[in-house]
Amino acid sequence: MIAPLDVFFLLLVLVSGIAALAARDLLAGVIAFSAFSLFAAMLFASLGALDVAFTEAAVGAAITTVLFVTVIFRTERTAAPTARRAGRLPAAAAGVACVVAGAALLKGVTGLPAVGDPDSPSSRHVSPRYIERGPAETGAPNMVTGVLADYRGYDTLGETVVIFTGGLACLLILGRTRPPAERR
Amino acid sequence: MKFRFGSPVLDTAVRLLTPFILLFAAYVVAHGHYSPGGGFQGGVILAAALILVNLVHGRDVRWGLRPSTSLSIAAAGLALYVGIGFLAIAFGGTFLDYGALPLGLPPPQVRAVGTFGIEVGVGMAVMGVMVLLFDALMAWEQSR
Amino acid sequence: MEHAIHVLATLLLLVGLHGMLTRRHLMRKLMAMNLLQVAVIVFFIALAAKSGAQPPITAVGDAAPRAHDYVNPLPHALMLTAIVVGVATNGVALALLIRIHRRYGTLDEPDVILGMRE
Amino acid sequence: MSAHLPVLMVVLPLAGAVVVPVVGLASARAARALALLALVLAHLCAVGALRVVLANGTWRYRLGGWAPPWGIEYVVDALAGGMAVLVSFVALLTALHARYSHEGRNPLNVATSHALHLLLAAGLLGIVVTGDAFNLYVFLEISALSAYALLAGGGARAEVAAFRYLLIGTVAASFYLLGIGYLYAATGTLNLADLAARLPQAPDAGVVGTGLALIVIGLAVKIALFPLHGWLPDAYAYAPAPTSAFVSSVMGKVGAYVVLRFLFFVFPAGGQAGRALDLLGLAAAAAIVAGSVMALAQRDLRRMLAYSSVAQTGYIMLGFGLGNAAALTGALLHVVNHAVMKACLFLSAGNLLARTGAAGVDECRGVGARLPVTMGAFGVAAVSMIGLPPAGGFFSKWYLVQGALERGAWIYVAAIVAGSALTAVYMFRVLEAAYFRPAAPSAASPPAEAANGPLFGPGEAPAGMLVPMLILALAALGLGVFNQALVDGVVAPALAGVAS
Repeated sequence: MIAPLDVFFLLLVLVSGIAALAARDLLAGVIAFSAFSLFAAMLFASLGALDVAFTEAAVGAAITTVLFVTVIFRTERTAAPTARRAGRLPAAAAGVACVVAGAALLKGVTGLPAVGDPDSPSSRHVSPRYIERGPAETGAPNMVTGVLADYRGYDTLGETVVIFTGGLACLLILGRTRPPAERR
Repeated sequence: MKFRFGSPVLDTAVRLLTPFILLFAAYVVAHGHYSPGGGFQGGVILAAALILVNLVHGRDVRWGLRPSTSLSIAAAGLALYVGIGFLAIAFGGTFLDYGALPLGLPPPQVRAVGTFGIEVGVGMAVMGVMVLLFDALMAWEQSR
Repeated sequence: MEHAIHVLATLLLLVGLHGMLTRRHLMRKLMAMNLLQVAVIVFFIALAAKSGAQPPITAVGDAAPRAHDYVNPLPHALMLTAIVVGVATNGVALALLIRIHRRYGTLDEPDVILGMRE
Repeated sequence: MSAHLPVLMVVLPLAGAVVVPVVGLASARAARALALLALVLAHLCAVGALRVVLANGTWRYRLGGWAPPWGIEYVVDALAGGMAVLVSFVALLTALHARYSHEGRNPLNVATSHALHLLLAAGLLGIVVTGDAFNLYVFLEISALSAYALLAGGGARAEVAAFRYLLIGTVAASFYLLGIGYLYAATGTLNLADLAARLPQAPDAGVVGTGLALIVIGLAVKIALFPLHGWLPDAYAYAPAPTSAFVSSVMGKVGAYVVLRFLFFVFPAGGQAGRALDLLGLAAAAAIVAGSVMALAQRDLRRMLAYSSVAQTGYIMLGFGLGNAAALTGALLHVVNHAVMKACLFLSAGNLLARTGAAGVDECRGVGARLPVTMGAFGVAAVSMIGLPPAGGFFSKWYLVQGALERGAWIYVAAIVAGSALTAVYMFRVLEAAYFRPAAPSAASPPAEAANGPLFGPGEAPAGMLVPMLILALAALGLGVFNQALVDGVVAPALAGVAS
């Protein structure tokens, strides 16, 4: 585990994320957002989370981007604001709020076990069983699969239900005026 | 706005690529035990293949799923998952306790079979919903 | 240095939060929300890391895996779920955006609010 | 099957939600029947589980057969069991309300609405009975996603409100998740019981404190505690009646339940949790007064009810903040009472809108005579909301005042009394318009579609829209009459685990 490489990827994530929010053209923003997801996937891979990297790449960089682009083509590519900016939180106030929140959070961060510490509480309490006995107990050499589909299989059921809920929600929201079954 | 690219290069590339993407998706679902991957990632790739064809050829190709079909596939996948959970109850275990399934194999392998079953379920559900999401977001304009 | 990843993840979270507060286009707000979610995912994945360990897939021929040799798989499994939740949320949000644009002809928040008053 | 009641009460609505949309492709009526059947079964499971728990003590159920903390467990104690009964009861009655059936002419939409209603119920039930912090997050998202979609169903403003709620709700859930991450970093476990055992020995108090703060802030947004309530009024006010009735009555309560779980059962008593509770108490007192004042300022009936929810959430959190036995009893009683009466109020407001087109408080003039049953139910629930005996609302406030007096917290007593007085003013405004003012001749005429034929006079809503509302109104009264039985039978055992 090479820490500098992780930090480098995370900086890329940060920069592309900011670019996604700052881009004038929404489409350019979405492309930057796609890069953001890809860099995040690289970061996860370099931290040893191959499954998460795979998922983030497939979901963030591919599907989510396609969905965003689709919606941009269906709505608008550049915002043409006409309203005055009235009664909204000015950027400076939001900045102050974020700095305060950040200071509070960073105080907590310094107490965390060091990244990569093999003796941190999270590495010593529950997880050793997943590694040392997981493959034998679940029959899955991929320990993440063992945890995901077996030890915590009920979470994964919940996850699948979340996805299904998302699909139904979309159907209801977009289908309120016309039966979607007849669209094709 | 017409959402179609159809140049000969793209057309050929998609024709060539799609079978391999589908094959890869099946591999990802099935091989989740041994390597990164599993039902969710496989389902996403499967959906990506369908979406790719739809993006490039537009919806005049009769190659894709009707929304009612993708909804049914998603529901079937989730039903498979929940069904395995109930099956475990029926054979005396707790909900989703694959170990209770009477398959006559050593315990870890029984669990592996159960895991594989739910991975397939997840793959179907994710594929169905992703295609459904794309169709719903895409088709809105035409349905006016 | 030992907390660099967590500090940067916190920074990413704040960028997302700030973006949600200050961006006026609703789709940018949605992207900012995604930044915030990824920040949480980075936080968890960094918790799972162990120096000198390999990814949590049993090496061929390793009959007795030891906890020190492999990265903690639990946060990975949790974050897979979190990513999936993120996609579903995005899908619903985008569907709402299409409807909002349909009604108000814009996704610029102040304009939408103006439209609501009418 | 009775050995699996804790999981069945969650999985049956889930399974129902899978089947209902597919059935809906063919027949909306069959889909609705199936959805109601699933909710009836879930309610029976919840009642059964509560009875077992009251007789035998806490029930732990290992999902997937794995022992905690490696696997996920469901933990049903008297508190969780009671909440599950409440959630499934309100879920069933609001689904019974016929409004979903009018969801367009499209059978699929009828089915999808019912399926999402089921998913919302399943998500909330899952939150209530789970013994695992991350599993709680997953079910929180299931309930939230289905709520966004259902709330968006009220037309143009509802969609913007739902989008805003989606953004804020997702941030809140992310905060909760990050807080769980901090706790996980400090202890290495996600199981709530295991967390409770290991948190006192956590190496770094700063990490635990940050986790606590993130969890509490996330949940405070979810329950719309006073300064963080901005998303609520629009989201609740424009939704279809069964949705706003269901969401406003139990969704916030389930969030409050999670606060109670964490601050009284997971985190060690006193110390950081104590400071968080003191802060919550102050915010709650502010919520009671501010929410009531804002409710008074509303012209739209349903917005008024939504702001009233902000105030009523304040009563519940105030009870938690006080933390003694009487105050907690009052808070839990108020969870039940408010769920029942707010659901009743939103259903009657929905009926009123559907039958007369009256949305504003001023437009209610003379509707008491035109819609006797609807306004009667509204009146009963309003009386309970104000806190007049014999309705249930009186007793929860009575216990709360008692708890505040025990602590010598006079400001809180003043807030409770002031809140009740303001509630009386804004509720009587409606009742006065309905019963003592003549109907304006130009008032919006009833919509033409008299679908199922009126049962109670010419203007009254069809039975399908009245029955659930009447049951809830009766329940609001019953909760007052049988208040002592409820306290002794369920609330006291539920609080047995709390060291006061």
